[in-house]
Amino acid sequence: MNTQATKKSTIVKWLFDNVIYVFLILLVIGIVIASPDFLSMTNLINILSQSSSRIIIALGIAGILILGGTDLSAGRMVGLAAVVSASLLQAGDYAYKMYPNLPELPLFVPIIIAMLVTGLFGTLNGFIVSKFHVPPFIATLGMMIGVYGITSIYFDRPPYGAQPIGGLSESFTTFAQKGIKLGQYEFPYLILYAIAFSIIIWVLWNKTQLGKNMYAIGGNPEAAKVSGVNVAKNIIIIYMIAGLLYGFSGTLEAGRVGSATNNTGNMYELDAIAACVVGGVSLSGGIGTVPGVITGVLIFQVINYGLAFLGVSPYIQFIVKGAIIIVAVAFDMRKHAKKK
Amino acid sequence: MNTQATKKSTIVKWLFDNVIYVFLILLVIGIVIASPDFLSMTNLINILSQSSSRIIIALGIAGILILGGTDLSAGRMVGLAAVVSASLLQAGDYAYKMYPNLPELPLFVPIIIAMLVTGLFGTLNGFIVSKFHVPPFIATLGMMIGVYGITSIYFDRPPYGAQPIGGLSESFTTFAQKGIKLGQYEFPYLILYAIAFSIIIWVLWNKTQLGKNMYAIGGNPEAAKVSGVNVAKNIIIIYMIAGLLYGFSGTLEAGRVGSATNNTGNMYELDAIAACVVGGVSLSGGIGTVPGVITGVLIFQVINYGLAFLGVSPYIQFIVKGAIIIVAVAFDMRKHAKKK
Amino acid sequence: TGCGGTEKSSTDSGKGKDGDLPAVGATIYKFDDNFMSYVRRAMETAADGKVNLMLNDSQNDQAKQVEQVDTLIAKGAKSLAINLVDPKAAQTIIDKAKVKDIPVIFFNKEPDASVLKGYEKAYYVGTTSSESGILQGELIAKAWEANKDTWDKNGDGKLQYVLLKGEPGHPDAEARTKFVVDTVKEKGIEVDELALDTGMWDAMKATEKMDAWIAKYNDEIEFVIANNDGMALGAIASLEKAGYFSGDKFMPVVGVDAIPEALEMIEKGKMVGSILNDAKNQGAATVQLAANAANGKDVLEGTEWKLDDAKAVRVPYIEITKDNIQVGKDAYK
Amino acid sequence: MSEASSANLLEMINLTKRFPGVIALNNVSLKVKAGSVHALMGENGAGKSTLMKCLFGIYSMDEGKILLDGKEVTFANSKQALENGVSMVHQELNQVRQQNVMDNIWLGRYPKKGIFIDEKRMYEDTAAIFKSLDIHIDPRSKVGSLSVSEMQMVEIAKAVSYNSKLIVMDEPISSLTEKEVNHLFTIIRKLQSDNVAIIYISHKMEEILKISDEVTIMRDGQYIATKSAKELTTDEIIKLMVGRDLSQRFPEKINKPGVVTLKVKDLTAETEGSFSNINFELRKGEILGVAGLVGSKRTEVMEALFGIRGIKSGSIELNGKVVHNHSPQHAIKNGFALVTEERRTTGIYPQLSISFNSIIANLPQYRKGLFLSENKVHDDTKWVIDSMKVKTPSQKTPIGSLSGGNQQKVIIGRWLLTKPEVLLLDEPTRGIDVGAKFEIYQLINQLAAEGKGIIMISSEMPELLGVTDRILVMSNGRAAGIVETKTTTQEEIMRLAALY
Ligand SMILES: Nc1ncnc2c1ncn2[C@@H]1O[C@H](COP(=O)(O)OP(=O)(O)OP(=O)(O)O)[C@@H](O)[C@H]1O
Ligand SMILES: Nc1ncnc2c1ncn2[C@@H]1O[C@H](COP(=O)(O)OP(=O)(O)OP(=O)(O)O)[C@@H](O)[C@H]1O
Ligand SMILES: OC[C@H]1O[C@@H](O)[C@H](O)[C@@H](O)[C@H]1O
Ligand SMILES: [Mg+2]
Ligand SMILES: [Mg+2]
Repeated sequence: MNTQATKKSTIVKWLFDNVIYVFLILLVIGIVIASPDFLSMTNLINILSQSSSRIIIALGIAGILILGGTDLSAGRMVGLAAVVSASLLQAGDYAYKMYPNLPELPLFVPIIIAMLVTGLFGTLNGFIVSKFHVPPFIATLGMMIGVYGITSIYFDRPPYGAQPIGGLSESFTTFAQKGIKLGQYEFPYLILYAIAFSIIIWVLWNKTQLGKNMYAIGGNPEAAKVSGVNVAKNIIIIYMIAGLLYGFSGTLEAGRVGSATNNTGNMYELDAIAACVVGGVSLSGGIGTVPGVITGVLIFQVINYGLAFLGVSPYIQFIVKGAIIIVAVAFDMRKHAKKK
Repeated sequence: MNTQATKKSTIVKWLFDNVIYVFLILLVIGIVIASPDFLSMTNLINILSQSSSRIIIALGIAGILILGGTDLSAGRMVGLAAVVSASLLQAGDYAYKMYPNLPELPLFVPIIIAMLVTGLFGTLNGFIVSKFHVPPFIATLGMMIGVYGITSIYFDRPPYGAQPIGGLSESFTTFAQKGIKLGQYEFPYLILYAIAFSIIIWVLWNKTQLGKNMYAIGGNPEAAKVSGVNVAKNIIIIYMIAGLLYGFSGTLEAGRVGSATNNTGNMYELDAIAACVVGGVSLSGGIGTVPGVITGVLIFQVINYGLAFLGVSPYIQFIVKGAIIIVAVAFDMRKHAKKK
Repeated sequence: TGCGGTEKSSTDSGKGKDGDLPAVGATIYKFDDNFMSYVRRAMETAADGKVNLMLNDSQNDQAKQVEQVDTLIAKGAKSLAINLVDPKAAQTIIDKAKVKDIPVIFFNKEPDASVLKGYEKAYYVGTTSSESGILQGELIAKAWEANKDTWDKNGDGKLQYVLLKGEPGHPDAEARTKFVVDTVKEKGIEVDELALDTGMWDAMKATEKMDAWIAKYNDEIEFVIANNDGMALGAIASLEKAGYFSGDKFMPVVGVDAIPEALEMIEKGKMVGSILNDAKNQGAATVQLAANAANGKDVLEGTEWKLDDAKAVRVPYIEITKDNIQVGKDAYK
Repeated sequence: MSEASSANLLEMINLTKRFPGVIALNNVSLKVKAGSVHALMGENGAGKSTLMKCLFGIYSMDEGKILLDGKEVTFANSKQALENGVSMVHQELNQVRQQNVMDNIWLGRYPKKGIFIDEKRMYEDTAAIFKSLDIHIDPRSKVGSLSVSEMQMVEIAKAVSYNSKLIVMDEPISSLTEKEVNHLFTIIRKLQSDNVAIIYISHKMEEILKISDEVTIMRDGQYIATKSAKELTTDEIIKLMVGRDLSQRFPEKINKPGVVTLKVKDLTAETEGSFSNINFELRKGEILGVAGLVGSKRTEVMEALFGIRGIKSGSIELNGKVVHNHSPQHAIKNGFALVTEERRTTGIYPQLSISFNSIIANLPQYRKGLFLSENKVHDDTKWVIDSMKVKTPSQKTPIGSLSGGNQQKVIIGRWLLTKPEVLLLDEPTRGIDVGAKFEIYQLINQLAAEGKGIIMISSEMPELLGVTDRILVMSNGRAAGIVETKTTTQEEIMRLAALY
């Protein structure tokens, strides 16, 4: 009897510790009950591929949140990267090219350039936060507004002015829209990119000095400082990495949509931060895991996709979505709130 | 010599402690240098009246920030209040009334109803945060999404569907657009409302038990509990007050433009939070003053108005605005950062 | 009655009673866009009992819309009615539809003609962005010529205007801003731009910009041009505050969309005119074409619409002034 | 010993450090010999921690110079200090609670294998250090789950692990019990034999005299004297610290226990593995001590009495009536007050003023209609500052900028303002200097004399013996016995503490 009781309590404890994964499963079960045909390979692939670029952004933001920071500029950086990469890789025969004389570059060039640009702004964020002690909320809010201005200026130029940048070269759209054929299904490359970045970030957070320092700075910056950690340097690097991730994600967005405007990415940071928090990242820093972040994004995406799939009317969708987010986290909080 | 030196250092210290007020003055001086005719009574009145409803929102959010919370739902609540109050006070002869048979109510009725509605949602925010321990970011994000859904459903209805609710009764527009004639100038009522609310909130924060409790909870929630503060109750009340303020502000917004849509107020919270932070409210709670909040809002409004007045091109406005925000706070931070 | 509307729209787009009708997947680029909400209503009305219209709110995010299209296809939509967020993303939508051989009716935001040509089952219903600018320009020119004596306050023969632009980069905002001024100039009127700033389609922002301009230019402003009625209304609120529209203080204001609120203003003489974006017909035509496509019929079957060379059904913009105000009102009947 | 080793390892010469409104250090000098234990003593706020922070690169000094091994150094940050053979145990625990023990120990200098962290080596090295120091803590456990004393041992182990020439220990034993203190002294002796110098800051006289070779005394930010420990007595140190004679360590007892006020019956905690079946009585005017080893759940009993922790069974009676303290609010209303053990986490509001910190538990008393009476707030704050002898420039000063001891005094003052029937004190004199301690004892006495019941947890045996009337000894969550202070001995208490 005793061992049974402990077994039971171990399971309960496990459930509590992993509420958020359990919640994701319950959510899927709920939708399947409402509409059994939700359970299909197509839907799974759709949800995963829709989550991919969001996961990459969320991983960038998550590192900053773990540091105890935040990043409101993420969405606008995605937009900047989308516009820059799209402008550099329009099909040769497209009529409204931003650079009519630019030859068709190899795919990696615009990706790298976009990543460098946003990596630079990310670094700037980190610099302002760590060197001038501007609270991250304000530093990145300023950046969000400023980057939008910069993107708009780049975007709204001769010869064609403020036109969405379309006509992307085939290499670009293939990169973001195609996939590997597996039987009757096409497994999108997008998912592979998300997996690759997840692994890289996981290793970074868990196996490297940078990762440990990140957790330490977020957990107790004073402790990190007196232990000889170069706090400023580490903060800058984490913001820089986030910038690079936004850059890659921005090119994915351009490729996925087949065009880019200065409005691309607007407000993505809000979804990303929310997904991180739902996935167990603490806004006060020091806590967060890669699987948690991924799960957070998936929960959001299952909600979005599921509600649309069920055909819930858009206004009602908002109400249901708001409620689910709160409920998910309320459940998750029970593990902490268990009265001492 | 010695007393001179101390005098100087006292002034320097004063300047450091009040950087943000100094910054506001420098900002104005800067704009006046660029365009001397900026210095006019009309501009002053314009800026103050544009700041008024924002000050009321910011005071609501500031209380929550001082608690150590946040409120992303503020803007959507403003929208809800705007839509509700506008729908209840359309001119009798307006052709597209939402309630064609509703008689023209006395002004205070729609205001009170709007405030009650948002006060209720504010209370709900506080309840979710304090009783279910959902992080304020998530609780109010869920609320932001949900309230938007509710506003949209209320707004987008027969007989006329999703059209701006206009044709407000004269009592309504007078309330928000008119003012007291003082010589050749009209001193808008709006400013009086902002002053009245500032005084009320100042008294609340500084002279009442609720105010002390608010600072205590934000300063150290654990200690507050041990000090016998009913943490949950106080959190709920502060969120409720914020809701009431949003409600009033929402009616002002409707009255100020003479119409309301479900999109009214969108993203106001971001500006309000930013203004609070610029005005010295700490996002980690426990710190903030009413004059600081007002100054924060004024800084934003002077930037917005000033750049438009100078005729800076819109894209450049974004860049300049982003930069000014960062610089303002970087200066303010120097008082803390002066290496110990 | 409040709930009535809600339930209706949810069953319209859900499975409910329309479950057996052919499914048309539709996206609106942004539900809370004033103008598009009229189009949406018109679509709902037109769809009633004919097709199962699955409506989605793309929330002004093209990536979200692309995802919604995936969902709609997964749900078995027989045709798609797409109000693009970003007109250049049409190819991506077509690529997805093509795989399943699903017809696509784009509406309100026009894809490049070459893209439409690339997929035989793709069509467009809507206006031309530039047209609204041109019509607005013509309206301004006409009104100016008729009232030059009083409106040209400084008597220099030139039209000094301020312009409230929509969201920078928005195709409508860009086109209207460019074509309205070009048209006025083409009509031989000299102009001076005193100020141009973005009000982001938003009445409140427009009010605040206008506050600053009135303070700065005061009587120098001779015309207020707004990219949409929302901002025009915002400008009017600011002007009223500054004493305009009472006594003999007047300012000509024009907008685009001809929303009911603006029609009121035109009637009251506070607005010179607006350009009607014909929501009713855009919505109806879109659904008619989409329904035909879903039923495997010729898209125009049983309709009065015609396709032009670009496979587009054109619903014209209409200039609205006090003289033809009834045309505007009828659009909301 | 050779000449070189008796030479000064560290010389801090004429250091001055100013904070807004305060001169924390005024021309202070300190010379520390290699391989010696050098105690640094002074009242709360004398500037001990500040001096050490200047050395360790946390603060930059305004004037003066620092010689290490005869070479002038100024460390711009802690990293440089660590790299130059100086490490430090900080007064305020500086750990990352979300991370595990070994992550904390190697923070700033993780062992690596290529670009990756060598977790295995980290574990082994930690285990080895712990073994050599005889510390029994799993290197993989989360710091947040350790007890305060365990955290302090980890901090000490970390400082030792740098293999520094000089280790600064700023109140390393404030949370340690007798046994652990002896353990620490063994460690210090061992370090000393490796020619490591130790700067040791503490308020505990007996220990200072036992462990140190030399003692430097500071007062009010100024250097007073450096003497060999052999030449010093407790009384002399006190005299140098306070600037006057302090003939006794404990005030004359003036309280007379009367009728029973608090009756605790069979109290058992809600959480399993905490305390169970606690029975005791407290009289009006009595000071009841609570002794026990770390982890004996003394704190949890107090928290339960005060409504912070749930109870499963048992009852609390006050003056013959059963009271239910479901929350601190109820407890305060019922006449209880609690000075908690962890000042930083549950005591102070660091950014807020002394005034705020003084009155916060007593707000209902200041209400005048809807508002709070400014005058009464001001008077009460003044009372706290004066009666507790809080060293502060003004009522408006944020409490966070006071020295630890002064913060503690404000907290005690806060609870005295609530005029409690029963005052619960959990390690009330931790980190407090002798002078202030005396004042606090006096206050406790006085309160008892006024008829209040007082319960005081303490890990300092002399204090318990010097101040209380009876002592409840706890062992492993149970009450092992109650002894009369007058007749008991240290040995008896130790025996009871180890009973279960
Ligand atoms: N960061 C700071 N800002 C302002 N004043 C400070 C700061 N740190 C210390 N002080 C002031 O400097 C003085 C010395 O403080 P310090 O902490 O060095 O004392 P201490 O001797 O270590 O006392 P304790 O025994 O209580 O730890 C005090 O008056 C304190 O208020
Ligand atoms: N459930 C728990 N999880 C983690 N740590 C705990 C738990 N319960 C107790 N502790 C830690 O163990 C320590 C000892 O418990 P407790 O406070 O009851 O003993 P104590 O004898 O009062 O110790 P002290 O003398 O330090 O006050 C506490 O400081 C606490 O941090
Ligand atoms: O994108 C939003 C804008 O869309 C335009 O078509 C419309 O005319 C504007 O009023 C505004 O709603
Ligand atoms: Mg003219
Ligand atoms: Mg100290």
